[in-house]
Amino acid sequence: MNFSYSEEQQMLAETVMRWLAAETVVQRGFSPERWGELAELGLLGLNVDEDHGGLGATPVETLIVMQEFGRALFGQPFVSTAVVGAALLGNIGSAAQRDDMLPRIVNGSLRVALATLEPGARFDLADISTTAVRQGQSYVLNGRKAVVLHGDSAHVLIVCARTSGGQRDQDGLTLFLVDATAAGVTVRGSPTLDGQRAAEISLADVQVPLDSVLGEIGSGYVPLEWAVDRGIAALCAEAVGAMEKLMELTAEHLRTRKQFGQPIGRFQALQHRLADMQIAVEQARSMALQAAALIEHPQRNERRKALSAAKAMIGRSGHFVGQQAVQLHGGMGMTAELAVGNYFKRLTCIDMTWGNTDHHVELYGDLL
Amino acid sequence: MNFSYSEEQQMLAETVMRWLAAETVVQRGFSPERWGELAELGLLGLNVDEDHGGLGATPVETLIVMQEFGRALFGQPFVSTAVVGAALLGNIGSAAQRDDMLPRIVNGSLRVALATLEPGARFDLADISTTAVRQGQSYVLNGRKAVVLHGDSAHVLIVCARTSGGQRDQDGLTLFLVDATAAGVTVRGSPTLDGQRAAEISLADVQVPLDSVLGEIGSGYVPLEWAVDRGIAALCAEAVGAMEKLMELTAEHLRTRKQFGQPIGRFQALQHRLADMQIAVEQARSMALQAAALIEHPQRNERRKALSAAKAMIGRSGHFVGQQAVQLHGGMGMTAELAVGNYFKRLTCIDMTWGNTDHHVELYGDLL
Amino acid sequence: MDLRESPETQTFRAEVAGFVAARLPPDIRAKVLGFLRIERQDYVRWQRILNERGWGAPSWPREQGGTGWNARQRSLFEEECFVAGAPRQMPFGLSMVGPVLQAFGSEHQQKRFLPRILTMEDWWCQGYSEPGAGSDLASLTTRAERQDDVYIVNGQKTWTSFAHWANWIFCLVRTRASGKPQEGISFLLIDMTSPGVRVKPIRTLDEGADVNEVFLDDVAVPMANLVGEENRGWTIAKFLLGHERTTIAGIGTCKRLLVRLKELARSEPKRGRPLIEDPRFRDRIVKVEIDVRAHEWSLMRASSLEQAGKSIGAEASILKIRGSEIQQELSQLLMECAGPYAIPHLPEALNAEFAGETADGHGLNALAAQYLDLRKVSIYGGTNEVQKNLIARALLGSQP
Amino acid sequence: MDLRESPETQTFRAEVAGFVAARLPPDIRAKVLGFLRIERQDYVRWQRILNERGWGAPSWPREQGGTGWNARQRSLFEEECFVAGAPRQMPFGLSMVGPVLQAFGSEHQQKRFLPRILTMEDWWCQGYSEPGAGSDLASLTTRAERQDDVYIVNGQKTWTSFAHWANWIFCLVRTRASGKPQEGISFLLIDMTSPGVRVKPIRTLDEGADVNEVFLDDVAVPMANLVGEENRGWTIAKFLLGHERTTIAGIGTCKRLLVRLKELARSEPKRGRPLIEDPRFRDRIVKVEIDVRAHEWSLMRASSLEQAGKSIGAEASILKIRGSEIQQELSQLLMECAGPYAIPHLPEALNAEFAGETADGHGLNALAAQYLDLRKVSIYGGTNEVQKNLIARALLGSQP
Repeated sequence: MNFSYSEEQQMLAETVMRWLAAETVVQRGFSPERWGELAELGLLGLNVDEDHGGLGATPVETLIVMQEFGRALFGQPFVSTAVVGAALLGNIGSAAQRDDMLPRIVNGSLRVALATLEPGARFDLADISTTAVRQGQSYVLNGRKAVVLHGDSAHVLIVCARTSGGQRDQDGLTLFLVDATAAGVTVRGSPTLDGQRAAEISLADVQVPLDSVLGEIGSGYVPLEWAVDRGIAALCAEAVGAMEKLMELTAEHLRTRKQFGQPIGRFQALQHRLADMQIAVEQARSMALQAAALIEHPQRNERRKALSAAKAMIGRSGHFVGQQAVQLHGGMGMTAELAVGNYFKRLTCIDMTWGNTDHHVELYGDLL
Repeated sequence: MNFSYSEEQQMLAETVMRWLAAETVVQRGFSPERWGELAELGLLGLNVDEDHGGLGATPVETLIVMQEFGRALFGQPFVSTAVVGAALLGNIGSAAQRDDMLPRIVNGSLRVALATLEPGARFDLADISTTAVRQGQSYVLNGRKAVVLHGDSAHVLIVCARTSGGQRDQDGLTLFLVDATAAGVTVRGSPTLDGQRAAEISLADVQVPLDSVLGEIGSGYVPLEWAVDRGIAALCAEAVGAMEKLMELTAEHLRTRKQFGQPIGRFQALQHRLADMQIAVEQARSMALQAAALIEHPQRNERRKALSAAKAMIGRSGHFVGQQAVQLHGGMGMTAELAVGNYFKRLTCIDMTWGNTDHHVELYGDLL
Repeated sequence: MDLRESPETQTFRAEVAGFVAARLPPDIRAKVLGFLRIERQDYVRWQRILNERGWGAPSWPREQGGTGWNARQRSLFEEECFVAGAPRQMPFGLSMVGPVLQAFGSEHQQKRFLPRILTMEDWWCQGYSEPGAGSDLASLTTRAERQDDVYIVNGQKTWTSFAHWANWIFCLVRTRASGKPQEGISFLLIDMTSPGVRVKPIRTLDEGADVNEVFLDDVAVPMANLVGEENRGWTIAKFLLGHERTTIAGIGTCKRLLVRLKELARSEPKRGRPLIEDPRFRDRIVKVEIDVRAHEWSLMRASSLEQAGKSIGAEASILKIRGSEIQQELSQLLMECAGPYAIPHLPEALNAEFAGETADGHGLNALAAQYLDLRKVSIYGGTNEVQKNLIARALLGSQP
Repeated sequence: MDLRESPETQTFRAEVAGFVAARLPPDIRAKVLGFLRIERQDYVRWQRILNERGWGAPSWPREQGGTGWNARQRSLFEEECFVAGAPRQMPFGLSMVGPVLQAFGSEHQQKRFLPRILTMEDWWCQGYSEPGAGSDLASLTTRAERQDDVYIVNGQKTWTSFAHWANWIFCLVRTRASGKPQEGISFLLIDMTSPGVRVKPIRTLDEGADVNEVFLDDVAVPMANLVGEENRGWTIAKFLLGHERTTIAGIGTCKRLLVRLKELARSEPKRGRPLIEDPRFRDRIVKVEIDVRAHEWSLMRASSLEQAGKSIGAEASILKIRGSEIQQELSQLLMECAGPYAIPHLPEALNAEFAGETADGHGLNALAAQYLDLRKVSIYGGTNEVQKNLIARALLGSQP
């Protein structure tokens, strides 16, 4: 095991960093320009194999890129399309699906979004009421999907629907590739707390052809969970980048802000708070690395434990570090003027994406 | 509502304080001398009505006395006999039982202990395997009782046994007054972590007469729970006294101990730790008062919530204050030489008596 | 010591609850309980309803139009109002400049200003904080120079809540540059409509703009608007810091958030059952409810001290710390109730007149914003770090 | 960066586990896993078994009889030994005086002492702390005065672990009174059988007596026992502080306690089901297991830095803090496993030869004592407060 960047990894990190540093205004919502640049940089192909024009990189490269995204509060639908989407297609897509979609993901002309969670289901991937019923040469989908991240800029929705089994059964779920503009699909976009986008999606008698089934009928849960775990690993790395940046901002504030005639960094109570934050960040970093290391573990339980452990810890440290960064910035930390608040918001949203700390503590407990 | 001591209450507190201050060596285990003095001071009659020679005082007087006991690490079986035992007898004892036993509790010649919990039952008052079977004019008891506080200095054991119902049913439990020297009773005493005493008791075909039934057949749970709640209220007050004393010792240490050329109390991180401890103690004090206020509440749920809330909080603050007092005393805090460790031990045992924080959080949750 | 709640207290509580239930306008109540934005006119309307009933100024003496209630009654009143969904009574007139005028103001000042506080004809704001002087009040730099019969005031105030709605501001200003920093400060009342007063909103984390910067450029303030003596403003500032310290506990907000949390945890589902039945979420509710219980009793103890005429020092700091921590914990739990719906956020939906649809379609939209917004309570009113310094000083003495 | 565990590592781990399973004497294993007292001879026996296998000194270079392992291998070795129930290898010779002699000792000193460390023919203890100089080492007052060819040493050391079993002590002593406090310190090896050495046990919270006071009254120490140069002992002290810093993480203890906790939570009942199925207790186990995972990876990262020849500063402080906090949390959970049986406590039952019966009849008697005893880990080796100072300094610079 080796924790130093290789030369290529160092170059990748620096490329992303330089590119992000050139960005002058934080983008809110989807930006076609940024997306085009992501494609040009080749980053959209990070999780696509070389046969389909991608880089076929390891999870470590995604970790490196996501950390930089976290530091820069980069808010484009990279995880949805280039991590979760690309991995899921690459893993269980048919040859035709892969040949059709993966190159378009790499060149930036196709964006996908994961439409899985449902209203009232909280974070439970198996709590699915949306139905898919076979009718001749097509399936007819009906249901509602909640908080589909970047759902309103996606061309294709990966919809999880029930083809058999009872509500909350893991068996009987099937994944479908659904054109976002198909008849019966209603996408209601909304801004998110952290300046990104999400959508509520309703499916009313949506007809999809048989070849839109992704993977096997009735066996969608296992690959879906695997793909979400990849998304979680990416978010963990992003969170570490965001926390790193918060530490730098906060340390700088403590060095320069004066009160009672001295830099507030001279107050030992604040020094120790900063130390507590640093401890939390370092634990989070260790867990993001562990997530990247075990995301490809052949045993599901080993992977799931590592990923739930990482997400649980990162949720906890994200809240703590975000809260304390605001606190140590005093009133200024409460303003939209400083970046501190934006990092805090992003960390809050990361905790609430694909299961918060409580949720993952519970999942881990089931495997204890 | 009024939180200042009345003149009588002030006198009571001072009497107890002066008496305890006269004690030069901390007693380990039961001390007949101390017990005699308790009787002389009238304290054993605090929870006995005036008709039976007691003071018939309110729960506030018990709180006042217990706080002083906590400050002095007084470890005699006061709670078992003069709080829980006296209250239970006074509440559900027959006229004959009260006339016989209460005056002897007051004059110091009778000690009782509550033999309820069983091995493997943790803190569950209803998880009772001990059986009592009617045979003619007597009951025959069989079973084991765990961690009977001060069980080896008690003359009479209040034994909770099952006369009907299944294990862990609240219905079907009956309380018996059992002579500790009766045939078939084996009392195996042991020291406790905090220098007090507890006993493992086994009952093998113990015959008791019908008039040894305390309260109604099959309805022992409700009064038992009520009596334990009185014990909990007393322990909460004792814990507050112990924490108060730890605060004084720790503040004094911070004022006088020098390191790096100055009193360590000048270090802001330690100041804030001390402040955190003080906050915890004040929350605990509020809860001890609430416990005393609501212990006689006519609605069971209101009483139970207040008592479980108090015990849960006092468990948590006891650990925190004890741990931090040791930490702030540094290596010296780890030695048996200083009193700090003894207070820490007592607070640890209080948490583990009649349900720790987890247990009472659970009980509270059932009533939420 | 007598720990029984008196029958009078129970009657009082019922009387307040009955009044609020009957007279609180439903539209205001809906905004408050839904964490929506409350408008200037909502505050004024409710204040006037209370004032008609004689409850406009819970902490003032009867002869000034107040209630004459003791500290315990005031907490109960606050609690009942908050839990029922009433907006808070703005403290800047009632609890700050009002008591200052009663203690230090001229008869003329009292007559002119106090009645208009009760009716909210004047909306006051507080000009204390300055950029660069957060918790360190004595280092303020806004200066007032005497010119004939007016002060000419120059400087900048910040974190001024509701300055955009206010027509009056009370300011600490420096009237003498020499000597100890505390000694050259004066307490001035400034008409916000005076030329040279400019208000600039500060956009906060939750997209709100309740706080402002206030710029004072050559603002002419009549000498008659000086409260107390020139250069003795520090005394007034200290008086205010020691005044009504139990309100700092925020018990009303704690109780309201707790009630709302339990409602929401009963209505939000998890695996087809109410979220409150999830053992780990229930435990977190239990723990914070226990914290609220302890906090409430700590407040009663402090109120009892205040009632007995004793000053509370470290006790008030503890109330501030616990109150803010509890509010923050509650707001996090409320946000977590929303599950994935904590993420979408339409700031415009915080306005009651918003006609569109939020992502979840019901009241979860405001919860994450509320979580962010409540981070402020451990910062303002003396940061929790400053409060801990005070608690430690009480335990160790000032020079340990 | 390559996060895959190499096959060599897996082989290594299996090899260690196999050896320990085969060679660790069952009686020792039973004591360790039962939290019973371990005797001097137990430590020596196990050290000799390891040494025979060539594993007596995991951190020493091969040419000195060590293993030449890298930091990662050393952690794995520690972990496997600890989880399997081996006693720890005493650090005073292996990790303290040994490396000091290798770096600063004369050839004579090396030849004389190093082999006897491997076989534990000598039992070393550490004479650093003094009464009144806890974390502030530079203020030590034990003095050594040259008289002909010996030093005459006078003073008192404290918190000396296992001094009652040791025949040698290495001491920091003051050899010059003037100048900066750090500059007049020397590093001396003292034979504990010398006249004037007196050991007095310190009874600790858990009724144990592993630590001692060591009194030095006119103890004559040959000049040959000075290590390095006179008055340059501070350099050695700093060398030791920066040496093998990853062992401070206590990963072996963390893992062992976690394994034991899960075993116990599976065997102790609650309402007729294993305690581990209680959702709130299970959650607490999960949280601490997650903490252990993060701690383990932090250790691997630090080991990787050490392996690359980089010095670790704040990283080591973080390892110390997390390691001690995790051990303390685990010990509290273990105690809570015992339920009411945490209360009775027979100290004499901590001796393996105890023939009586404990209250519960099986292994719960030691748990509360263990909880108390582990409070020390956040105090010794530089208190956690001192570690936080160091972390903050790394972030803010020494003069923020």
